[in-house]
Amino acid sequence: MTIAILYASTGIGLFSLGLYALIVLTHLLRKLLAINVMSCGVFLVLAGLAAHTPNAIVDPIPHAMVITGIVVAIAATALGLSILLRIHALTGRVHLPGVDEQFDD
Amino acid sequence: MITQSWLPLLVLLTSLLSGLIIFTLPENNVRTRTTLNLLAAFSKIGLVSWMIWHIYQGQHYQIHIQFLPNIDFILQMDPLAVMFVSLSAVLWLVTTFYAIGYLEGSPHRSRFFGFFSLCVAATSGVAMAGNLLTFLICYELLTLAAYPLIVHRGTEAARKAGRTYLIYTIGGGVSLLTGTVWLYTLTGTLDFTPQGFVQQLSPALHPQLTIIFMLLIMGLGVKAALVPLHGWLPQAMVAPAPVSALLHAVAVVKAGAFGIVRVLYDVYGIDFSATLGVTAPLVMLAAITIIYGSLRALTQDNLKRRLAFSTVSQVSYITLGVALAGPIGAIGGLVHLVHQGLMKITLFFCAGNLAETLGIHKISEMKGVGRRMPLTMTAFTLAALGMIGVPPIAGFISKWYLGMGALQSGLTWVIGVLLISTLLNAAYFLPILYTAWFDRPDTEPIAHPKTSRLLLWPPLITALLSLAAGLFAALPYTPLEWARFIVDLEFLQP
Amino acid sequence: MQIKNVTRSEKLHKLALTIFSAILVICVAIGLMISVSFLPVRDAELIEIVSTQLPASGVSHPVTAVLLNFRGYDTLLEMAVLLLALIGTWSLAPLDVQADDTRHSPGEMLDSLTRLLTPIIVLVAGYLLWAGAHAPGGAFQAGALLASLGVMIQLTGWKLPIELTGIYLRFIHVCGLVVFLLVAASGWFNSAPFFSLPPDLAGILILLIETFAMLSIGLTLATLFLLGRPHSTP
Amino acid sequence: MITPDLGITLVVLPLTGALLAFLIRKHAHWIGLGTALAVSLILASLLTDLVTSPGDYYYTLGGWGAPLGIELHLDGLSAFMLMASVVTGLGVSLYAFSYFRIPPQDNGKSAAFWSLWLFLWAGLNALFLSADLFNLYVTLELIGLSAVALTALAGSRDALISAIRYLLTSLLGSLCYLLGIALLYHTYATVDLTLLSGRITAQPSTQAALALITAGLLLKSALFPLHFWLPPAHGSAAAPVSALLSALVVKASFYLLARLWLELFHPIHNLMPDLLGWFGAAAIIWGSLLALRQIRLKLLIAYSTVAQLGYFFLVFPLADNQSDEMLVGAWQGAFYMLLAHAFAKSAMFLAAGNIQLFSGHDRILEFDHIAQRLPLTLAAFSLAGVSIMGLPPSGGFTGKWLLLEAAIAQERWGYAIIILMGGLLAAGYVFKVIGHAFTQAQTESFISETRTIPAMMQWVALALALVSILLGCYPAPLLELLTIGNPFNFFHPGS
Repeated sequence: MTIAILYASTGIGLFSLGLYALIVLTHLLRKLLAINVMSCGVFLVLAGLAAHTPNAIVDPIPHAMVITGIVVAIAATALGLSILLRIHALTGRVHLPGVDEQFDD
Repeated sequence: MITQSWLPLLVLLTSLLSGLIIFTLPENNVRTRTTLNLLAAFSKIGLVSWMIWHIYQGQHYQIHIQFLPNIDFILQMDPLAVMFVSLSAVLWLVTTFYAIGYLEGSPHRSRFFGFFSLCVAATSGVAMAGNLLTFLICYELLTLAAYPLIVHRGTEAARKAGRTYLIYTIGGGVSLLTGTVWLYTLTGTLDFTPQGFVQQLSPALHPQLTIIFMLLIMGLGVKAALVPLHGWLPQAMVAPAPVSALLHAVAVVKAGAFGIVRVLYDVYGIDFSATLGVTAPLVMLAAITIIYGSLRALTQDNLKRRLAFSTVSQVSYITLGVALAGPIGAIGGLVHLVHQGLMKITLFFCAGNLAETLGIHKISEMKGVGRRMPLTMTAFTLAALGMIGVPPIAGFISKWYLGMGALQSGLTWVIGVLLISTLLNAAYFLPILYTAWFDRPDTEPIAHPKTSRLLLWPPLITALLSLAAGLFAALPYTPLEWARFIVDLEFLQP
Repeated sequence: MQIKNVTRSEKLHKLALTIFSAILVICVAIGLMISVSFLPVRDAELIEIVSTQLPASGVSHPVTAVLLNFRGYDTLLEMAVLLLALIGTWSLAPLDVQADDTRHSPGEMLDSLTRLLTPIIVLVAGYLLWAGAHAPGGAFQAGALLASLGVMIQLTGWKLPIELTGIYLRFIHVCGLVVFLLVAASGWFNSAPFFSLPPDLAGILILLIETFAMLSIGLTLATLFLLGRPHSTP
Repeated sequence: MITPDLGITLVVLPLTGALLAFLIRKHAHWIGLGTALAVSLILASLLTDLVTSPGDYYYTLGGWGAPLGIELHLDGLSAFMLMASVVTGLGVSLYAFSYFRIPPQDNGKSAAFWSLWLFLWAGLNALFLSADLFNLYVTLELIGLSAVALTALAGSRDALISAIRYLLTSLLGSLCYLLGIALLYHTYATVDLTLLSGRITAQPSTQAALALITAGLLLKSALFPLHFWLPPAHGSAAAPVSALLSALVVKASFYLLARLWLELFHPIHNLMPDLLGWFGAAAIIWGSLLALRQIRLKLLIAYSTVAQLGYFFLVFPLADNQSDEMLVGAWQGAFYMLLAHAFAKSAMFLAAGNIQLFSGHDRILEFDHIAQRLPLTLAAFSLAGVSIMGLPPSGGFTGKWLLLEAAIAQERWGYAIIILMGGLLAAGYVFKVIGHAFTQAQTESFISETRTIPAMMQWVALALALVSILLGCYPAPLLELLTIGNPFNFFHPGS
């Protein structure tokens, strides 16, 4: 197993952990964090495998993709956090209600 | 000679466009609306007469518009179409007059007349459809356009009737759609052809064709009120009288019956249907419907309900006639398309007049109305006698040909059905006539009732027309002549 | 009794969810691991194309070349995403409706640290921006650094005067995108496709884009942080 | 090669508009309207160009060309989707122009709406044009985040909660997609669709990528049983936003899935088409049943979207067939249905918005006295309903016909029955609403606080509904447009 594959496997591990946390945890902040862990995993796969080439020349394109991805992830997280704060301000809760209870007043 | 011509489309547009314009008119703009309605109705009659004259000269009008890959939108004026179009054009004019009088001062008239015109447009489309897809489109348009008319009164009963109507007709539409698509995947064409276009398919496909036939008849039978698909029709009588007239005589029910004729003649071809063995069950079904409808009509006290069940029974004469698979029966069935329309519209107009003028809805309340509304009841009497089949009124001609057709096809039991049905017709119409003319009213009339002329003339005219159609049946340009013309095309061509 | 039932069923439900998702996630993980470990070593064709085309890109660092020239369109859209997030947060609680600050006074430490770090950070950001042309660095890194400076300044309690928060501030927010779009559209004037940078000018143009992009990114990130601060319930 | 330049303009223009709307907040609505008109003009000339010289156009951004740079790809299918996006977008823009100036909406919201919507529009157009997998990821994010922000714009508790659920779902979907792209890139060293389609082989990593990408996109396009996030979001957003979400946003990810399917995954799939078909069938039934049960109009419409989305997915099994003509027919049917649905559904949501604004609520049972006073809105809803039910003449019917034809010709009776049943159920929920409009009882006694609705808002809804009907009157040219450049032919025989 090369180093690149090891990185990628770690990335997949992070992705899976994040996925598990996203499904199981109910606190919205934790869910957002789980998404971030997942995206870190994906970036690790992208960037880690950049050296999975003959003679281990590093491919610059995945790096550029990762930078783009990071900015997108930041934007999404910021948007999520501000919605979360707004929900907290309105309802005092930070958990996602079930789909059914949503429209009860 | 086939001419690519815009005329069929124009016939469709006269009522379609006027309907669309009417929607936009404000409620109290009576004059514009009336003018527009009558203008459209007259121009439609004008166009149709123009075309009839040319078709006698051997002209054939047709318009193709590309629709789907490989299927066109086709409108054409073949003799069968002419028959139905002219019926609907004439009756539309009459009903328009009647409706203007009937709805005077009631709310939502723009909506009413708009959908009314749309219904007629859809009916013309059904009549002139040159292939099954065009037919299907117009047929479904008719389903939709009739719904607002049925629920027009907005009462709980009306909404319930509307719901029942939708459940039946949309279900029927699905069945028709399935049959059509299926047929298309087998044949690759849907164009109506005299003597049908499916007979060249390999015999291995015949079971499939039988199923498709059943699907198509199920879809059409809903509108034609074949038992057991008739349930919506008696309920729909809650609609205003002009709507009932339209439903029963011009548009909806007739579209179903007409569709059955089309499927038998121009899709399957009558000979092939007979070989396929689908006509015999259809005759059975029609016979059952005829008897059942009459029996149910016997027990109804509500006048419009009795008329509705009478329609269930009478429309099946058309199906019966064409399903007999012989030329004479076919003439009877086809001519009944027109005759039943004329007579039934008269009856509904009269029922509407009774309700409007005297507030009478039930037969038990009709004692002595003959003296109070002599003209209305004269028209009613003529039409009712026609329905029974008393010569020389139009209904007699239809029944005569049907009976002869049954003999020709060797189905003597059909004669029995016709006889029983005639007896039943007499059994439910004659008491009405007796009550109206000879019973003494329970209470003395307080004031002399007046029926507006707009309500009075339409039933008189249609009653006279049905008398004329019977009296002068042998002359050219009568419905009977047209029916012969059509049947000649179907049966005598090589 | 009933309450007990409810809680028990809830617990069961939760347990079932946990087990189900654990199984799902484990399956996903194993499947992905397998597919990754069978990954063949791919050919270096694209890497070679990058290095042959690098001189024409105007910069000598391949990542910057990819980001701002070869795949500049991605970067343009991604900056739009960032701005979009800002607009989204503003629509929830606009800057001028922000609850008034009852902020704790900054600690002495933070205060003096900020004073000390501000010039250094600005300097480093400038260096990163310039270095991006030939070494790791560039607008994003520099912008992130500036944003951290902004965060630090905000933490000390300093606030931008309100009259500066209107159109001027917004102009800095968008200037990166505007310059980017203008440069990209300049391709049309040379009757070349969108995003074509003439090789001789590409270096300068990229630096121009990056400078404004850095300002926009830094400010946007800092503003996002500002809005992320908890505010009192309305 | 002028046409593709016009293509990129369709992205650049809304982007510029969004920036301007952000800068000049006071006049954001004028900027938005101007942009919408300009975009429509450009689309018109693009379509004219494409029809006069049909073909398969590629546009190399920056002149680098694949695999180094990004390429745009314009063929009949993408033009068709652009048309859906632009026509709906124009309608919604006209509507929103009035909607966001009605008193309870403040100017800040209006400005935010316009910027966000123009960003969304840019993202949609970019997605329909892109031929680069990673670029598609960025456009997906642009679409997803602006859609979330637009949902949250309504500001209510429900809207915010559905927005964050939407955000999490959308991000999960994009991350799955991105991981799939990462695997594909590291296997084939390119993210260009055309190049990839030539290189793709059945390998473990490709299969994994296929699964990831499909799962991500299914999540984003809310295919049953992954639809849980859609109804609350579409039901609680502001009317023009709901219209956009239902009409365009979910379709974008469906389009992407279809495109990837056509270009990449068709040779390597195994069980996937039938799986998608089954889910689609379940979506039709489940969505329709739930729509029947709703008591609030907007939720009813939202569940109807869940059901209608199911139809599009039936195309995967129905087009999984060797006969060329049948396959093209099925795809044409699905996309035609999609177009009609875009118009009809946006018309429905806009009509629902009018009703809600007029009366302050959208409870279906209390419609009697509302509907009759908004005849245009009612007409819009009914006409759109005709298309949703798939009754002729309407775009929905044409699409249904083609799908049904494909199903029956291949003797896939199950799918045929589902298609027909979906129509029946749709009739059920559409008439559940329309039925109330004809009641004549107590119009006077019930007049509660109502607000006048600007004529523009009523006419726009009606116009969109009419377009969805007119689509069914003359479908031939549009069906032909779809096949320009042979998008449904997997193996790209001789260009």
